Amino acid sequence: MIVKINVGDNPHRVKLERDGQEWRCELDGRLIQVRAQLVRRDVMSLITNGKTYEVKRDQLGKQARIWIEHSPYVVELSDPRSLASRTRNRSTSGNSRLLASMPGKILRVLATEMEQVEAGQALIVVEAMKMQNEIKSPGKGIVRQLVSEGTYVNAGDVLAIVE
Amino acid sequence: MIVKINVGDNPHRVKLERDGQEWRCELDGRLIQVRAQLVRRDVMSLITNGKTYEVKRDQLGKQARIWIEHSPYVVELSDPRSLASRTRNRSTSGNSRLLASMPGKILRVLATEMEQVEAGQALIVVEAMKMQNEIKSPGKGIVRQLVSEGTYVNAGDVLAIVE
Amino acid sequence: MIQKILIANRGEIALRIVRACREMGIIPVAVYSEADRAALHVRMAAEAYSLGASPALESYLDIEKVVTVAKRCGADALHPGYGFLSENADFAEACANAGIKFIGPSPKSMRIMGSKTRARQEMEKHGVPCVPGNSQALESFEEAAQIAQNIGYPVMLKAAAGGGGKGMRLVREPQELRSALEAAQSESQRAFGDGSVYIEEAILNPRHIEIQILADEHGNTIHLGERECSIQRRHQKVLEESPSSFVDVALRNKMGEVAVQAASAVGYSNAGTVEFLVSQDKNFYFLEMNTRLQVEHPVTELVTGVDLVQMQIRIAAGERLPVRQEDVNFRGHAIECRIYAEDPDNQYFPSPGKITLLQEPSGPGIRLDSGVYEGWTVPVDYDPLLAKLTAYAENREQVVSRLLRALDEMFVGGIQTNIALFRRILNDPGFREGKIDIEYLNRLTASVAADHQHNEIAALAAGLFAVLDETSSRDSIMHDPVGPIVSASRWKRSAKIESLQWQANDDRQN
Amino acid sequence: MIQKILIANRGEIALRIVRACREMGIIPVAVYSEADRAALHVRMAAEAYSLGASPALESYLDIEKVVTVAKRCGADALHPGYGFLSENADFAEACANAGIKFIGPSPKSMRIMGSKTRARQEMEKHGVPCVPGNSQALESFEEAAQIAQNIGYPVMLKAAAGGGGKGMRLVREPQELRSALEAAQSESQRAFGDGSVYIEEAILNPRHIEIQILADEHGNTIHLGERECSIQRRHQKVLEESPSSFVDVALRNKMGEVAVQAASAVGYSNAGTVEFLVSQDKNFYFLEMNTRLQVEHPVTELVTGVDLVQMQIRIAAGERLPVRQEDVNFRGHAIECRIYAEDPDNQYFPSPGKITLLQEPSGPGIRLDSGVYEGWTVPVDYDPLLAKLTAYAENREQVVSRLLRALDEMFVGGIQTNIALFRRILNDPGFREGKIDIEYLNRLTASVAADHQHNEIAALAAGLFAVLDETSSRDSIMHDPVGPIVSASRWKRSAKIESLQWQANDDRQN
Repeated sequence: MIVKINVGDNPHRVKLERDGQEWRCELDGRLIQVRAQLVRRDVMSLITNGKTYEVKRDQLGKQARIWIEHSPYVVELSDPRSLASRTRNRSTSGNSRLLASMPGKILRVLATEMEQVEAGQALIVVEAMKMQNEIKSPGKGIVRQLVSEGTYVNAGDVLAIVE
Repeated sequence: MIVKINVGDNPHRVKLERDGQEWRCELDGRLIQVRAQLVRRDVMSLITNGKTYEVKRDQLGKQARIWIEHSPYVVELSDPRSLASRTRNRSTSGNSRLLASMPGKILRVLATEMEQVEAGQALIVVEAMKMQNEIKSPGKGIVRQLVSEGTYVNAGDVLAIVE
Repeated sequence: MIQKILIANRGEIALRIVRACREMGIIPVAVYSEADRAALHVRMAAEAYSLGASPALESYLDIEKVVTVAKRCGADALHPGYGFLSENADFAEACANAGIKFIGPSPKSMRIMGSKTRARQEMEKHGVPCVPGNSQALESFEEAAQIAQNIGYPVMLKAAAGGGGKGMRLVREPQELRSALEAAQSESQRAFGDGSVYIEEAILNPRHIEIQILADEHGNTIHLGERECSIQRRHQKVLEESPSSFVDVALRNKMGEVAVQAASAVGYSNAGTVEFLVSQDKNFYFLEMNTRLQVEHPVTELVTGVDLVQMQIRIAAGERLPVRQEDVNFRGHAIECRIYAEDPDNQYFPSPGKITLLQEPSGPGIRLDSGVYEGWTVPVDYDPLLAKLTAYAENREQVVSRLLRALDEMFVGGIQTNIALFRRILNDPGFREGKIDIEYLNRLTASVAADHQHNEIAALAAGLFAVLDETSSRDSIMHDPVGPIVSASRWKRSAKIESLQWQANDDRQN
Repeated sequence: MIQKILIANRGEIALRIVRACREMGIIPVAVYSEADRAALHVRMAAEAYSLGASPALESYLDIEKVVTVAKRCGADALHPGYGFLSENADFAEACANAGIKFIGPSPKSMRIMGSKTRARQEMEKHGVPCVPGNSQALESFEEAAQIAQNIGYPVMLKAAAGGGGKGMRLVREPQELRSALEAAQSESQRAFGDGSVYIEEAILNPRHIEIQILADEHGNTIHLGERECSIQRRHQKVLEESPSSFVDVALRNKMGEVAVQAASAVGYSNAGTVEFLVSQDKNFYFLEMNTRLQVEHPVTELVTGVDLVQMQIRIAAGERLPVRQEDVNFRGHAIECRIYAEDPDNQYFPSPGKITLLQEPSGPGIRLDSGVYEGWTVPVDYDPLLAKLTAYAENREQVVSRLLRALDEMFVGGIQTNIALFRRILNDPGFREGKIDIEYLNRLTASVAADHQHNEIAALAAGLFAVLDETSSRDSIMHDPVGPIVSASRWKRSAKIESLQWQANDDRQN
């Protein structure tokens, strides 16, 4: 099995083959023998070259994360097609989608639909656990698809788009 | 929804209807209001009449158990058909199946296939964690379907049948 | 004797009180808002009653509702925990009127200590040192200038109605005073609807150190030593320890005596905490008295061996203190980490949501007071405290190592937490040398955290998850009675969706 | 200094040592058999190496394999834990020959204490009281009769090669001696391949009380008080506590001094335990010395505040004991429960298998040393110890209540455990009054346990599980990223299958 994986912005190519109790892995062409064991959902025990790693997986908003020694790595599995589309999107898109980084309640909306806003201008105030957070415009543009006051949002939900 | 449930040897009839946040339950004709919440797989939090119960469920061998305040209750869900077949089986069967109560290794088999054995006669020695356990014949009869020496058995596996 | 206690709180502290009740043969009764129906404190209690809708004002802060439930269930006492109504004298009074013993001091003691100005007057009268200043609202700039002159610069402006650092200004020199006063007054007005500001001597880089006291209802009061609480974010404690590496036996005895004096001055009974600001030259000043159990009480329990919650209940039942001051046996060192659902890299913004994976530490010297469980959705309505991880060992060095080990064992998936921040603090040479004050955490987080080093293992693991997901869903390798884990197709499908979302995030960051 | 330790063990004790290493900045290296690839001690170690097949003889008991791995990974020391090779002097010697520091006493001390007869000779020479008797194999009935006469009846016959109660016979009167001797000899022959039997005075209803000692390699030896270990099943400890309610300060000091004498007599270093039989009139007799860490070491750690495993490592590194006898600060009370995978209602027969549900206790005063996790399949190949639950509190009464509370919080699903037995012990008035000896547990379990009372709630819950299973699999009420819980159809289907199997079980029981 061959998987293409981005860790942060770095693409990797991993080839995996079962080899008895172990996995014969080729990571970007380099051979690594691994004993891997799923010990429960989202937790894997790895042993490679005698060293052990207790790897966890979770998801925050729309990001999938792999945790190694208590640091998170944002990963995505991809195939050539999605990679291509990704590149295309990136080069053509001039939009910025504002995503909620945490769940919360929309306390105030400070802009109006189709309003012209400046970079750094406060657009929305989100509240969670009595803390308030101002969401600012990432650039100059026209605001669209504004979320409504009083609604509850989840991490990853679109709060607004600045075109 | 109506469910027939045996707890140990006692049959119960439970009728369950959702009623807002609560469940309207009829237990053998008696009405009980319950707030029930599955808090994770096999764990349910019940509140009825202000009293809370943290109920667990597990399975030991082939027995399904419900745990309440740290006592296990062997339960089975049944419908009229299976109940009928159960009764029929019970009345006609003269066999005794010896089931493994725990996982283990068959250390020794002390009887032979088709041998005539007495009640209390040791038939099989099972070993687990360096402990040995003699399985004795529940009655007088002919031994059949004896398990083989050296095999590993799980709880609930048939070790032998005494006809 | 007390037979049934209503616990007017939620989260880890409600569970802490449930445990004390169970250990004393008392029936613990929980209350819950709709968001908390499946909360751990409800699951663990013997009885539980709904208070209604999720917002705290409509549930945990509703005096009438809480008292009504307490009466209805036949509770003979009520434990308020911390936060919510715990320092509300009207609530204590309402309990008393309903014939329910409030586990805490008298409403009168609560009222005196609840008012900054009355507390200060009372303390000064009884010889408890306070920060030099006026503690009355300033009438004019001229008055302010006069008082500041008398105190001597630097001085601190503080909101009379305030707390949490709002309306606070440090003034180093006379010429800064006018603009600072205006800023403090307007900030205070905006924050509290009251622009009153008073003036105090500025204690530079102070430590926040507090003394735990216990007083029975027969006039006996003792202290259980100090807690060092200087590590704070947004004026809220994050990590506490006992003993303080800054406090020697002489200072402990002196602060302890003063704390006992302070409590006695207001006829205090039950558990309470006297908070002090301690200057770098070891002068200490009364800050306030918290007339309830503190979040950080476990560190005191570990070094003294005394169970503070059980003691609170016994005192409320009219028992005499079973220990005298000279019987208190301090041994070892304890540190507590408050595990919050928040993002330290994003101004500590709260991170409620579903805990998809939870691994809890245990083993020698580790105490965990948690209010959450795997699968629980941390509500947006309340405090972000998930759990308190407290370690005990022979000395400070060992307890720091032990906490780091326990933090390594701990994992919370699906939401952000401040676990990584504790690893940074505990590994920091400054912290290890005990060089801390209330600005410590701001200084630490101003520097950049260490980098990631395991990109390749992460790539390998991601690939192996994908292939093992597939195997386990096909062969049920995990022998899970529940069936497959995340299926490979799901992991891949979501990965594709992420690829798009991630891209949007990228755009935003550019 | 020691930088890398190979841990030649498994289960909770291997994890205990991993934790000590992590807290000391030492790299912990695990070894594992094939059955243990996913065991907790492997997951938590920094390095891990396979020893081969699952049977202990081919893995954890294979001296050559273990030493080879230790050399290959560059370990400079090795911790043997308890059981397995921990008291094997040849193993200790093999480590020394390979240049690896064995964390324990010298092979010479191990050899003396490992031989019943040599140990007894050495102890008697140094004035350590032993049970009056001969401790040499009896040559004839006449010799036996003579010695029994000298000792005075009742006497105890014991297998020279033995242990675990095999080949043991109590003889109350001279006329019983001949048949008892023959029975003991033949039982001993069958059990150990050696029919040698010796004779001792019978101590009736004794307690089993042991003293923890620590000795450095510079001749300093101290004791850390006693552990009461009288609660046993099949001559194996089940529940231990410190202090013993039977031991007063004078007896503690006396037994402690004798234990230090015993250790010094054989030039002992590192941690060790001197076991005594204590008669009802408080005479005590040397039983044996365990030249390693004990399973029940946590109770001593809790009441003294000393970390025994870290101390072992420091001693092995050549450090001097950092505490003198007079510095040992005993405080509070601790009790440990050994949670075994076994069925107390079925002669304690082991119950390996998959743990389908695991809820672990925590909170104030609770220490959990576990070697298992939810989803782990407890192998059939080794000891049934799953975890040790230890509680600490101010006094014995509080610690009993605390343990009961913690046992209420604990749940192990999918296998049998002895948790319910601990609830029985801790609720038993006899135990609460401290009326225990080594026959206590047999007496307790001879009586019938309390009955079940919640049939109706069980029926209700079973029905609700069925309907909630269905809802959650349809609406994903649990918001579980992983998908549905047990589906209703599955729960019902399995229930039907059970209905048949249950029937078969019924048949068997008739």
